[in-house]
Amino acid sequence: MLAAIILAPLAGAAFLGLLGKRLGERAIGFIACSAVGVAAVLSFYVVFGKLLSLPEEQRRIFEHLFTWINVGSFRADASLLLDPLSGIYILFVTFVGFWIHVFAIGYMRGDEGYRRFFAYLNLFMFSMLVLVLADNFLLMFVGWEGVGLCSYLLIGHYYTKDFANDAAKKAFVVNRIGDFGFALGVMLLFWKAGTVFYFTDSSRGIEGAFDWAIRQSADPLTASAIFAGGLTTIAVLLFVGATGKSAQIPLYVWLPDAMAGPTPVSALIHAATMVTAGVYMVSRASAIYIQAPAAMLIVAIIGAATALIAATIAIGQWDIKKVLAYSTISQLGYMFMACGVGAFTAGIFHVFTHSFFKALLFLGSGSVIIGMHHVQEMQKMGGLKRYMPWTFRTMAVGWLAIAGVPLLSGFFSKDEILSRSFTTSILPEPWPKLLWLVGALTALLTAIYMTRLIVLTFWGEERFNGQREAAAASKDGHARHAGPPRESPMTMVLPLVVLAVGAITVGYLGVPESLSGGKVGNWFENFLKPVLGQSEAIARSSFLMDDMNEIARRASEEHSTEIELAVISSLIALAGLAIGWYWFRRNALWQPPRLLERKYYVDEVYDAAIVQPVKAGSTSLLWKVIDVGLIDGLLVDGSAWAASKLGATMRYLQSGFARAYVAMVVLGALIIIGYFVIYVSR
Amino acid sequence: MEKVLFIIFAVLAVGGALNILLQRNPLYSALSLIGTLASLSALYVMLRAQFIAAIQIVVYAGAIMVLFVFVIMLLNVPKEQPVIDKQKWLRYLAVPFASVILAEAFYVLRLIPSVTPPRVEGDQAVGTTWSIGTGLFTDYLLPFEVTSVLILMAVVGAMVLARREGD
Amino acid sequence: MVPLSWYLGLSALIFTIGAVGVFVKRNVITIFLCIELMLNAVNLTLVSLSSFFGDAGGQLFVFIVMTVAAAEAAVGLAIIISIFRNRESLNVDEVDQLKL
Amino acid sequence: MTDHLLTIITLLPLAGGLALAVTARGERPNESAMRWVALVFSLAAFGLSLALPFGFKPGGGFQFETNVPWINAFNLGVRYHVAVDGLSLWLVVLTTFLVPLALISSWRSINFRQREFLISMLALETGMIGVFVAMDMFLFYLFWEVMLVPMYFLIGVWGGERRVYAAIKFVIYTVVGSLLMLAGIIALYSLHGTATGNFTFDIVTITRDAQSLGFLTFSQEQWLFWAFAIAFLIKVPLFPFHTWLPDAHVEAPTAGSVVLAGVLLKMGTYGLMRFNLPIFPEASQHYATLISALAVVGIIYGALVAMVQPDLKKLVAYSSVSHLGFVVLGIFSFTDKGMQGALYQMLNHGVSTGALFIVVGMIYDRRHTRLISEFGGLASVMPVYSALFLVVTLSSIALPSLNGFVGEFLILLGTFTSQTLPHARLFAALAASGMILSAVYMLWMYQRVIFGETRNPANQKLADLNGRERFVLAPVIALVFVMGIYPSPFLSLSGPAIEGLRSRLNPPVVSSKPTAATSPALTVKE
Amino acid sequence: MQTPNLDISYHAILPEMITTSAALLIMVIDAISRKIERRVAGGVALVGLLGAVAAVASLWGQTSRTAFGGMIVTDELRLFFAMIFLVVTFLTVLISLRWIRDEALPIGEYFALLMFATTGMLLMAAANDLVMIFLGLEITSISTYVLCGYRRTDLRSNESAAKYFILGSFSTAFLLYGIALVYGATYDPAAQPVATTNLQLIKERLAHGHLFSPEMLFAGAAMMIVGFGFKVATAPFHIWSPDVYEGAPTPVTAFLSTGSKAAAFASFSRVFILTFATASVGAAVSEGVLAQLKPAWTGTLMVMAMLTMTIGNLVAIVQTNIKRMLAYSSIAHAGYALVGMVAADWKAVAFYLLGYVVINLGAFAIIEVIARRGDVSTQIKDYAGIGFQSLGLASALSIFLLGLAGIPLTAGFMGKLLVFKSAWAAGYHALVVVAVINSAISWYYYLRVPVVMFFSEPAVGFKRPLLSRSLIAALVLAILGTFYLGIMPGRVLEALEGARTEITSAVR
Repeated sequence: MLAAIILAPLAGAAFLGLLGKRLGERAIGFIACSAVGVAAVLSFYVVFGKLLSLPEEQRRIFEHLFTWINVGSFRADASLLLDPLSGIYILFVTFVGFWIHVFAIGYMRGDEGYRRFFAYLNLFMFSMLVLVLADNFLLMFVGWEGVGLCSYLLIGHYYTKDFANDAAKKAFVVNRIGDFGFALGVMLLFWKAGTVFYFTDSSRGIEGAFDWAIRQSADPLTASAIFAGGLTTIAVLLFVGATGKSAQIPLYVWLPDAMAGPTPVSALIHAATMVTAGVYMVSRASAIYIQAPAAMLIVAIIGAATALIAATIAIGQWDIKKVLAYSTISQLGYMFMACGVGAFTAGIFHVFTHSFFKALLFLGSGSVIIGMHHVQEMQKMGGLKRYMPWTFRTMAVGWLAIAGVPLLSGFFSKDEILSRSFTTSILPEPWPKLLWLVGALTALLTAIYMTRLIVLTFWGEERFNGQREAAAASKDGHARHAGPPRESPMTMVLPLVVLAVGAITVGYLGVPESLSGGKVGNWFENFLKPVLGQSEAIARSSFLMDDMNEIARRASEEHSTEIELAVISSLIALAGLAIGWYWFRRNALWQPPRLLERKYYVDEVYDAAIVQPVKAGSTSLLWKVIDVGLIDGLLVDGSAWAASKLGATMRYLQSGFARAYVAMVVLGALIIIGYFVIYVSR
Repeated sequence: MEKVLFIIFAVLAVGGALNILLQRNPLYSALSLIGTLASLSALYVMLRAQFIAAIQIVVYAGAIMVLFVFVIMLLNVPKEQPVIDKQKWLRYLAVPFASVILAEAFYVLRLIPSVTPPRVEGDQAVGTTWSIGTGLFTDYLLPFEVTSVLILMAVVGAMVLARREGD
Repeated sequence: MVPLSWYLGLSALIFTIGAVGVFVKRNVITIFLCIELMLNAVNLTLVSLSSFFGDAGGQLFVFIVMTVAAAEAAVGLAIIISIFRNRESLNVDEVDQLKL
Repeated sequence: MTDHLLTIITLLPLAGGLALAVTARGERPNESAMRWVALVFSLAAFGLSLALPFGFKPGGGFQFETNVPWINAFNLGVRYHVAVDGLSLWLVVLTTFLVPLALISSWRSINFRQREFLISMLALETGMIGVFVAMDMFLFYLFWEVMLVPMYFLIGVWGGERRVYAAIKFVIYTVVGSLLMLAGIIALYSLHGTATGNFTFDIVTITRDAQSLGFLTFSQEQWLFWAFAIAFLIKVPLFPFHTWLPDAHVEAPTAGSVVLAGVLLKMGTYGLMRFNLPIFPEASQHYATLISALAVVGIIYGALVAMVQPDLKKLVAYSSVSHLGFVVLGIFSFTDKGMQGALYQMLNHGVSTGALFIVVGMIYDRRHTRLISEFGGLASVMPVYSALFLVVTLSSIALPSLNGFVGEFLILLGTFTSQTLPHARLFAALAASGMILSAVYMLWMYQRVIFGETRNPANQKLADLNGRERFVLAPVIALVFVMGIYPSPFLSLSGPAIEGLRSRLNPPVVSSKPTAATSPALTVKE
Repeated sequence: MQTPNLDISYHAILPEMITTSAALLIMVIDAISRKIERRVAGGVALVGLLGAVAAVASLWGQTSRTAFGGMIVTDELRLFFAMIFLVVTFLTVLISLRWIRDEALPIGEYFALLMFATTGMLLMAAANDLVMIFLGLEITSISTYVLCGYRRTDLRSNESAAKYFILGSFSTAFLLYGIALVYGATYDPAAQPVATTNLQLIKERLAHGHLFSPEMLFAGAAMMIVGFGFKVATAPFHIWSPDVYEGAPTPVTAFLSTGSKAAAFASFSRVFILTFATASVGAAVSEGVLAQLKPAWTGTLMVMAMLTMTIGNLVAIVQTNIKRMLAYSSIAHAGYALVGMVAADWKAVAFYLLGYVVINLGAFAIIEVIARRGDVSTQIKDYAGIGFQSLGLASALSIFLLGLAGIPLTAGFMGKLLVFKSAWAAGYHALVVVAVINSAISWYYYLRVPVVMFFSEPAVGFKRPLLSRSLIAALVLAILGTFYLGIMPGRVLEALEGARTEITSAVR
């Protein structure tokens, strides 16, 4: 059954890729969507029909397909695991994915790579589902790199455009840098734990790494623990992988560039699903992280820093998709911050809500871009709500949701993270407060830049006249015809509406107990309890406080602070909206600081510090000097040259004069006779 | 007495040998060699190797050297030929090389035990024609016969090389 | 009584002179003469050893050597003649076409 | 039949070559018929070799054995001894698999001296199979050297502009190494014979006696280790012995490159596993650090230099340096995982790099240039080609679920968990950075060739792959997936042989369970 | 006076008698018929050689039998080397058959001289007495002096003969002096005869340690090394060979570089390995001086071997004339064979030489064809592009050159393997390593010819040479021999090996 979920999109991809040559766009779209649709339906069935019917502590369904690699003590299976965590993931991945597929039918219409696009999209769904459903790290790595590959292929969809190709390559390579850490982490884990499986499955005779990790004593919160080669090292290395995939400092640089891909790709891969794989992995490995406080601190700090920095950059961007990209990075930072403070459930909850409203925002921006005939710069937009009412309405929902306006989905998840950061006991003071402060600041900035985006796009004067022709000329092949902006077709609007509904409602699945006063059960937390409960419990009863009284005191304190914090964060959100509204309604084309506009020059620094030196060094030093010059020139050709030079010298012994030869014979005879005569008398 | 004779003939032999090197004209060199050969023949007599002494004169000095002289006269190199000496440096090697060889030789010889020749008189003595003849047709039968092959082959070879074109 | 080593020493001296002569002289016939000189030096050694030891073998060997010398002389002079026919010179230094 | 199966497989291609030499005479021989004859012979060898994995009993030691005395005189004790075990089994199949593909891939690209070309290829195949099946040092050396000749002609006659230089360089490099190996073989033979009284070149016997009697002193082991290792490392080629490879690859015709990269390089790593590890275990451990360090340098160096190559084949050649560095690293990890991975990576590299050369050859046939800058935008004109090229590229950069990953990961894992190798973790980490670099250079290359706009007018009317070319790549692509997704059949057959090697190298059985970090085995070899 | 025991055994010298008779017959026919047909002369020579082969074969098994008062001995060394010489001459005759007519040279004398030279070589191998060695050597030398100058009107041929003659007779004087000194050194008044040139007796005296003067023995041994070293062309006495080989007519070069070299090795082995080496093994009585003899000459030969290989190979690299290149190559091969000498394993040397002569003769056969009338095209560049013009010839030449390089499957490899193996077992590891490195160097120039033949454009005006039947026969024989000795050397080696036990037992 689980196999069917992953195989459905694979079948779709294979069918489109190998046999779909003669199919029309309609058929292609239908096949792709139905492949994902089947996966979605199956996902709902297995989660609600099967998983939930099991008793809470047994909610773990293994599906062993075949043994993949089995060498000595190392074993990795192609086997799937459905538990609440992966269940949540497959639900929203297939659901959101399905609607993005639907959206893409309209968005990609007339594209020459239509079939290719959908084949890759389906392939991506397959990889993502493998990533999520894998029951061991190695199979997860298959999905992990698989999604990276699909991301590469889809970013480079417009392969005639160099910037798209560069972005694609950058995405893959930067991800590989992360994967490097991930792979080392897995290896270290195997070295220590002797297994790469998550959980013990006695029917197959395998032991679980997390079961092992829980048995270990926790590492101390020291810098040396990071390099000690223990749990902390494993956790940090795995997190390096997460920074790559989930675009965290310092590896976030690929994600903004990845916007070169078609917008549905950005929505699906670079907002809703793939980029949250890091959060999934960290949550999945919560058993390890919770034993490694130093790693937790790193995760939290990186997450918070990324959230803040990305948010500041987002303010300075003009490209609508770039704003959303930095926004995504920022939100991902939030999620990691949640993981870092031990609030794994909150992190996953934010992943969940974020996938709705960020997908919505991206699709909305896609709709705008289509409506604007492939113009992405917000300077050239404005006043679009008149032309694109549905797009405007749905995007507004997303805007408010991400800004954290109360009662929308973003509010609940973000609030949960902020309050948990504030009250976390896993990190020493002053980190909880500091993290909260950063989170709050980020929330403010989020509200501001999102307001800027909406205002610049939908309100204000219409700045697009006169740009049309130029735009039409420049985006050859995509400008079907120039004209005033217009609303997108039904296939695009419908997903927007669906996602907008989701963005409003899904938050209610995880209303924090403190807010609801226990009247509405936190379904989400309960659902995930079998997976993350243990880690959360450890986080709450942190070893930082072994005093039981302290724990009790903190627990009672939390309730009251949560409400206070919820109020504060609501106010922050509203303040941000207000600031943004008033400022950008008046100064729509306010020039943001150059530093922000140029993204702190990080790309330039990377280029100058790493890319160019490596290229130049490889060319001029390694290749030209060492390879061609030293080894080949000096050693290989040099010895050949020396041999022939020596030969050429020696041949002058052969002067051609018989008398000289005689002299040489005499000389040789002298030496040999002398040697013998001296030898005998020794 | 014997020593005096030895010294006389030795000096003659060595002098003849050196004279070969000192002469420009190969003819004089050849004549000088004949002198050396004769001195050696005298030494052979002193060594009571009468047969060898005889054929030294008859065969060597008589036949072989005559052949040399004959060839020298035949070829009769024109005198006015320019002296071409492309390897002058070789002559500077002469003395060092010679002294080293001699040093080695005398290094070896100084250790030679003294030995007295057996006093056998008459036909049984080693150097007599009888003893050489007996030796040649008993122990040295095969070498002696093989020599004939050698001579025959030399004749053939010399003929092939020396005859004029078109013969 | 002349000791054996005197004869051997004389022989070595003559051999040396012959050997030096081969690479000092330029005329190919003189060179050949020097080679003959060397053979004679060896003959002296053989004869003196033979006489002092009272063994006929050495003198028999000398007999063979003389025959060989004769044969060598015949062929060698033939070679010299054929060279002279082509080159009109007996200088070995001019025979240096083959080298290096 | 099974008694002589290996002999038949080995000699069948040569028989084909002889058949061509004898029959296809005259001024205008039928070239197409000759190609078919060659193909049929090589396919027959492939078909027969498929019987090997099916008839192979894992853990059964040497199988399909033929062992008859050959030269007895002079105490030589040379035997005609051929057999396969877990180490060589798949390499034989790889060889027979690649040669027909190479032949098909150059079906039309060899436009002169067709007959001689085919004969060379077939003779080469015999030589390569022979190296893998020979179980007698004499026989091994024989195939090892004889194989040079057809390769020499392949490069020299049908090669590119600098073919003479490349051919001579290839041969001299190899010969220097292999003659040192000859000295090593002679020495090993003498030492073994003197110690046991049994003068023989038999690899199996010598390995067994080295194990049970330990007739070599440590210093002897060290000398012999290098005598063999240098020959093999040149062939691998390990940095810094690699400079023949780019030249040979660039100048060789496509079929030559395919076989060169696909099989010839494996002979070096195979030799290490066949000779150095089991016969000189102490020396192997003593020098493992050095060789592993060179391997790591090679991985990174090869990748960096590959990155900046302007020539497609050179790029692939340097990538081979990098990939083979992984193999060597895995071998010298002395872990079952590392060595299994190395063995598997040999097969993978054979398939992937063979395929890369085929792919490069296809555009070379069309454009007669290999300069990356000459291409660009092929995706528009050759979509099928681009797709297949992509798979091959991804296989080469070890994308999980494709073949390269399994081998590379096992190597890294083996290295990482090695108990005997000092600095194993550091080596593994540095080697793992090769994963990043391989993505950089391969994707950059792919991007420059395939993506972008079709600016060069010469590229605008290139024909996409024809049926023959698709037919060549189809089995390779299939294998790329099969080996990546379901490697068990491959791994399980070689498992026991690797386990034997491992136990030879790590006499006290150590498990890689968590206690390893404090295990005394870690400090044994410091 | 005792009745002399002449010890005449015609059977023991049957091979030599047959070859001599063939030579005489050729001359008689030549004299009678005024102008001998080349086919007749060649036919007589070939038949004679086959007869000699049969005679050698009939002697097989009668090992260590002496005859003619100990002048000659029938043992494995003699018989095996005799076979080598007969193979050499046989192939040389086949190579020369057509050439001699094309060159319009005297036919009868040529074949007669070849047969005489063969007789000399056979005697060198058979000799058990220094006199016989000297005589055999002189017969071989003098006839080859003539053969080198056989193309009388050609300056190069003249020069070759002159140089060979001057240097050859010069070195003969050294050998002779060495013989005289050894004769004197082994004087033993207690024995009968008191002094001797018989190797068997010398060996016994060395073994008993009753020496007149060890210094004379050593000086004599050193001078014999000079003499033999000259004949086998080892450094520094090799210098005559490139000039002589280049200038001599190609078939003669072939003969010279194989036959006379092998013959010198036969005597060299006989004197040094079978006499001087085994003596010091059995010299229990007088270890003092005699135990030094073997290390002295092996040490010298080791240095000479290294020098020879290195000079030969390095200078060969820079040659442009293929004959000259092969001359240097054959110097190098003498070095490899010396490796076996150093190891005191004459069987390895013999096998090495057998393989070498077969391959080298094959190579020279082709060079002779390509060189055409008057040896005009012997530059390597003359071979440009002939690879595919006459594929068979070029392939055969490539096989021979690779064989010389020592590629497995060819006789060259088996020979090297045996020689290196012996040297290694005898403990000369450094020597083996030097030899191995040299082998690697040699690939460079051997491969150059195939490069020129196959990898470059054909020279304009190259015409496929017409091959005579006899030459094809020679080539086929050489190729078969090359591969037979390389792939199935078992029988030949066993024939050689049979000697081992018998000779060692004879020594004891």
